[in-house]
Amino acid sequence: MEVVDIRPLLAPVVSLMCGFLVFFSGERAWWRRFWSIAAAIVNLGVVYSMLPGVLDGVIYKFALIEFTPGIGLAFRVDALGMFFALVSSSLWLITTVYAIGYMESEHERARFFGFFALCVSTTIGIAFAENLLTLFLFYEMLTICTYPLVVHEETPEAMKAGRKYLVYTLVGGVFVLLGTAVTFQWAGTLTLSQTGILDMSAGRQGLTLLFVAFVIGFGVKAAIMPLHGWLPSAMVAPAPVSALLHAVAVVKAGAFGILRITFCVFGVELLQDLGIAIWLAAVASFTIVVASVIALTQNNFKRRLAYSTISQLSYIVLGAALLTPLAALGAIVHIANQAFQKITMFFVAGAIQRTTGRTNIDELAGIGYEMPYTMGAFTVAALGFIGIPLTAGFITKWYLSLGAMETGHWIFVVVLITSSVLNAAYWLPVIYMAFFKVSPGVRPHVKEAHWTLLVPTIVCAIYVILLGSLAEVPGMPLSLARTAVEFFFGS
Amino acid sequence: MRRALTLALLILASVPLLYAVSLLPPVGSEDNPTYTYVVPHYLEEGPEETGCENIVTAVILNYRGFDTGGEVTVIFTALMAVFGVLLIPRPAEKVRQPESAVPVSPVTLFIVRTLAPFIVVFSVYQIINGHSTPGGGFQGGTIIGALLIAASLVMGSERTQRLLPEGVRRWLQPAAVLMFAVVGVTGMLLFGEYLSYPIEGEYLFLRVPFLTLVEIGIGVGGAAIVASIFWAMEGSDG
Amino acid sequence: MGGGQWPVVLIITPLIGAALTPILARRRPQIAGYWALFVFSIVTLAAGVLMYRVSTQGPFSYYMGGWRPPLGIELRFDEFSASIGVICLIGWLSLMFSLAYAKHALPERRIPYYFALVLLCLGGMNGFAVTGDIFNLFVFLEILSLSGYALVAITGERIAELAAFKYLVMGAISSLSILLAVGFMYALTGTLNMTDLAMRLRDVEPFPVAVAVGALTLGFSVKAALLPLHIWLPDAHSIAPSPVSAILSGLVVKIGVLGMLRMYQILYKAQIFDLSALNTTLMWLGAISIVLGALFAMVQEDIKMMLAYSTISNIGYIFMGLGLASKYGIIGASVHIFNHALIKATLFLGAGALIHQTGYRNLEDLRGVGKAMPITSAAIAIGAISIVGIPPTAGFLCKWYIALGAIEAGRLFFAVTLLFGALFIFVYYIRMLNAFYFMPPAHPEILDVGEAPVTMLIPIVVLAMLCLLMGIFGRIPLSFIEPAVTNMLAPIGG
Amino acid sequence: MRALWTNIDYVASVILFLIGLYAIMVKGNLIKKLMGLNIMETAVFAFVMSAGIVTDGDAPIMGAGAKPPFANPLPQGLILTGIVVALSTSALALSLIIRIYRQYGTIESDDLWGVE
Repeated sequence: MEVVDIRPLLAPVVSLMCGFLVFFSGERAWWRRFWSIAAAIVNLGVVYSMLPGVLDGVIYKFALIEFTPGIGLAFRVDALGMFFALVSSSLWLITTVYAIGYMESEHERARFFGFFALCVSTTIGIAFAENLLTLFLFYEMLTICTYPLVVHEETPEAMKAGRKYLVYTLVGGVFVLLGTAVTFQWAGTLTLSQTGILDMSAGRQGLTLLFVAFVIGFGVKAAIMPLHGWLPSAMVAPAPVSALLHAVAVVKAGAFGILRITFCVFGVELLQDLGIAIWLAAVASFTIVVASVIALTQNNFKRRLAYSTISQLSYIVLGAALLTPLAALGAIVHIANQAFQKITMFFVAGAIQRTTGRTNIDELAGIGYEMPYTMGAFTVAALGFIGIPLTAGFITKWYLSLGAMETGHWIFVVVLITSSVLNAAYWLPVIYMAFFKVSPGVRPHVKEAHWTLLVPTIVCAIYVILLGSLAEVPGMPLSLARTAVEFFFGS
Repeated sequence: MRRALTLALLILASVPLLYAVSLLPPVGSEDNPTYTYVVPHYLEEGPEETGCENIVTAVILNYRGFDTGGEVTVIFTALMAVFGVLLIPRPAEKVRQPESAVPVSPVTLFIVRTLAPFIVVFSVYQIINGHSTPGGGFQGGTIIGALLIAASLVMGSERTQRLLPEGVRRWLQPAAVLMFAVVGVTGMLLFGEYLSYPIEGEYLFLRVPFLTLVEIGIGVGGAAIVASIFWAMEGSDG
Repeated sequence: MGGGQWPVVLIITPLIGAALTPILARRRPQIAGYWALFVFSIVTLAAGVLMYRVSTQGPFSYYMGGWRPPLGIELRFDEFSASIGVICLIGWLSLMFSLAYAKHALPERRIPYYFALVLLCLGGMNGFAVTGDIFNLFVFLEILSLSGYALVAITGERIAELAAFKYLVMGAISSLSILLAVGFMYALTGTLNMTDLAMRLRDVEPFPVAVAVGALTLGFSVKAALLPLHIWLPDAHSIAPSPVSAILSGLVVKIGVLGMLRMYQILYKAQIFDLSALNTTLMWLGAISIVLGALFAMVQEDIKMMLAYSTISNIGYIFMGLGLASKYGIIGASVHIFNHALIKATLFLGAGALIHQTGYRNLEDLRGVGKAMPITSAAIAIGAISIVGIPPTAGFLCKWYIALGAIEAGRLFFAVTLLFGALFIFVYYIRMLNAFYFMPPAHPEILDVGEAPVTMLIPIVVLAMLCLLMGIFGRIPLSFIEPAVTNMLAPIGG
Repeated sequence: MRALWTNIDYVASVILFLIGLYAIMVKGNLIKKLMGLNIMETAVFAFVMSAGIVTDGDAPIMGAGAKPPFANPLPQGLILTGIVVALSTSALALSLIIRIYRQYGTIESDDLWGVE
């Protein structure tokens, strides 16, 4: 059932307006905070109000402008888009609170919060895109809006990271645009559909190349190896940026793009015929393992997080590439699970840096005594990554493994298990350092982070547990993911 | 090296050009498309439709009058361009340009002065009879312009410029453009289209005066512009 | 014919206005600017009315002096003539910008001539866009070229006269080459009217026509600064006063493209020979222009020099689109004529405002200006994003159409060149934005300069808004261009 | 070859055109460049005029006693315009040369390279 509704447009517009209002507020801090938080709440409300409908299988549509017949800006909310949007806008609210505390003493705050809001706006645009062109449009805007955040520090290092980021993502954008144009030529339409818009008539070789182009294009943002180079460098950005953008918005936009391409442009059947998805799965598996191994060697907290992100994102890609309903379910639900887990960790890293000034893992000895709540949240997230039952990560791994078994490729199950082990190998030592290793001669005293930093962290950590233990409760992300999977696989 | 290269290039370019011209309709033949297509109408109906015995004038002022309007604009543009490029801020006090080192020969002076009235009469004749005899506004105007330049050379620019004070000059320079506009708009209001002239009816008597007006405009404007360009280049005021 | 003398108002008003400018401004030179703006407002109104008429009633003609073609000169208002809209828009805004700019940048005595020349240039372009007669086309081409040469040299800027002379020589050669082509066509057919020419060219010797087409292409490519005939452009465009740069870069080079479009209109209709050799050449030259233009621009320090080289890249887009000869390719090229004009005018006027306020023109010196002149810098940023073709700005649509056109024509390679060329372009624009926003100022006093006077600011802001709006409402130029292109390609079954 | 001979007027214009172009490209003196330009202009005018030649054509003035064939009036009109355009271009070019000379004291393009 399709319903024309203004809300799919409203959601990105609210954040867009917020961005401009923040720019105009300039250095008036009160207004800036007011607009940011108000917009985040309104935005969440708008997105959330569509949830019941989407769960019932309603698709909200809104066509804004047509450039030429058949090509235009249009929005459509289906379960998958809803899922992504919901994750982004709820995390935006939490991150805004965190950022207000974190950025207290920073320069250029109007620019920071303005572009922050613009990024969210474009992310929701990506989620609600009705066609490939709209998707591309917001995908590119996201690149541009993130750049000022990456170079926020204005140090030479930041500038260099920014340049690297732009080169990677814009080249990716070119591939997406190229793919979009070719798709239009072959399919005559760009509207994302339930079962894919391409068919075999375009030829096996051409379709394979097209798929590769799309994977490269979206894979840059999803940081599939070897296209991941920008992500660790971009960690020079302030912690809230790393948290929201490099754990949620930007990288998930890439992963989301791959999901869209797989299910809505090519369609499951066509990809199965082509037999190329298995190669994508192989690349994803490679990324999962190798990124984890690299993460082991990183001493800087945020860089280790970055490599962990790279590894985790490929779960989503892997799930998409396996082309079975259960794997897809795992992939989609991992959008939320990974987001909450990773954002908790980034919050923790930021809080530690702000409160104690430490950025390296070997400096964290005894931090568990100084900041017990913060590190408690960290522990929860770490356990989630390892995949301990009752945490969010377990759900993902469970469905992904089931999906892998469905295909009969046991090797992917092995990959998932290896990844768990590696995750354990690089997170458990941190926990050990924090709680069990006190530097001699230092008498630890509790010195928690400011409440604006602490509250969001703990909220996220609690949600990680909820995601894992109450996954089957109606209204939790899993039910939405299930709707999405049913939509694409037509159970 | 550069010469040789250029030469080679041009010789290379000449081959297709020469081949192409050899394929053009033969020069001078009365069967050429240039002579059989539009021109017969001009030649047969021209005097009747335009009132000009001189068909060249009929073409440039009537059939393709808009081109000529453009052409006077081009030369006016050139004047504006020369002024824009060359005029420098007026010095606070007038520095007298030294007169040319070699005094002007009295013979030259005498000849220019003696011929001047005849030249003027000739050019005026050309201008006002352009529609029926060879010649026309441009030809006449350029002759007057040349006379002004000659006068400037022998008498000095300042004395010559006194003939045309700045206020007057400013009005004369765009004379051609403005005259075209006046006649064109009148034609538009009376006969339908811009630069229309009457072909028949009660206003027919206006046709020749209009053509003459345009010729005078072109002549006066041309003369003023040619002389002004010369003065501007010479460094005195345009 | 019936009703409507608006074509006359469009063409004649700027010429009369220019003729009267030196007279009116004799005592008070400052008056010239307001007069020119007033005159051009009337012209813009006429252009608006005419465009409305074209869009509602379809193409129509105006016969000068009442003589039907081929006897007389025809003004033809078709969809490509709708470029008068963009000419008037940018012309008007540049004139407005000039009001304050001229006071500062020009010797007072030259101000009236400056405005007269701008009016003539704009009037010449309007004439060029609407005339239906190839010789008349040449006359208008000369009006606009001559005023263009002079406008480059009108400031006392360093090496201005050399740049103008180079421009003049190249421009004059190209004009002559065009006139030679007109001569060829005339000798073959005996007519000068474009529509008539297309009919009569059908049964003549093809080889001389091919030579004429070559000469026209050469002439128009010089005007449009297609590589390798671009050498006059960088100096001329960077040295001219900024509003003139906006006009030259946004409009005058497009005149060459418009000329090419007119030529193609005739050739497609005449069906005289296969155009694929010409198309392939243009396509390749376009591709090379894109890449080399971007590479040259990368090493520039002077902001206006950079913008000038960027024009070469963008002309490459347009020629590539033309050469692809597929429907979307030509649509993209035509839309880019409009959009690039808007974008480049934004950038040049913005750069003009920066130079006017700060006195610096190198990127390094301009560091931190984003904080001192936020509105202008934001407008430039929008322009920069547009020109790279990041959605949803104006530049994106063109890139999209041309890429589609390349794929439609089965030439994926050119689509790839185009899109990666855009990235090259972005590399140097990001340098500019970095300098404006993300780097500490090299000259601390730059933080104290304020925004430019409001008459300079309004055009910049309006243009920047248009860069955004044209991306979102891309249908508007398209509604004009699509039927025109379809008509044009109709004989070859495109 | 015979066609070339019949169209010798065109051939002459083409050669003149190329000579002018040669002068522009090779000569260093700006005035000489300008003269090259003028030669090119003349060549094009001659070309268009040749298109209108009628053997033994009389001036197209329809007075008493005029008898055909008449010369083709159209190219004459066009070239009148062309001449004025050429004049205008030359005037502007000369002004620029004057300014270049005032500024740099030379009009040899080899010397001017250093200035740029």
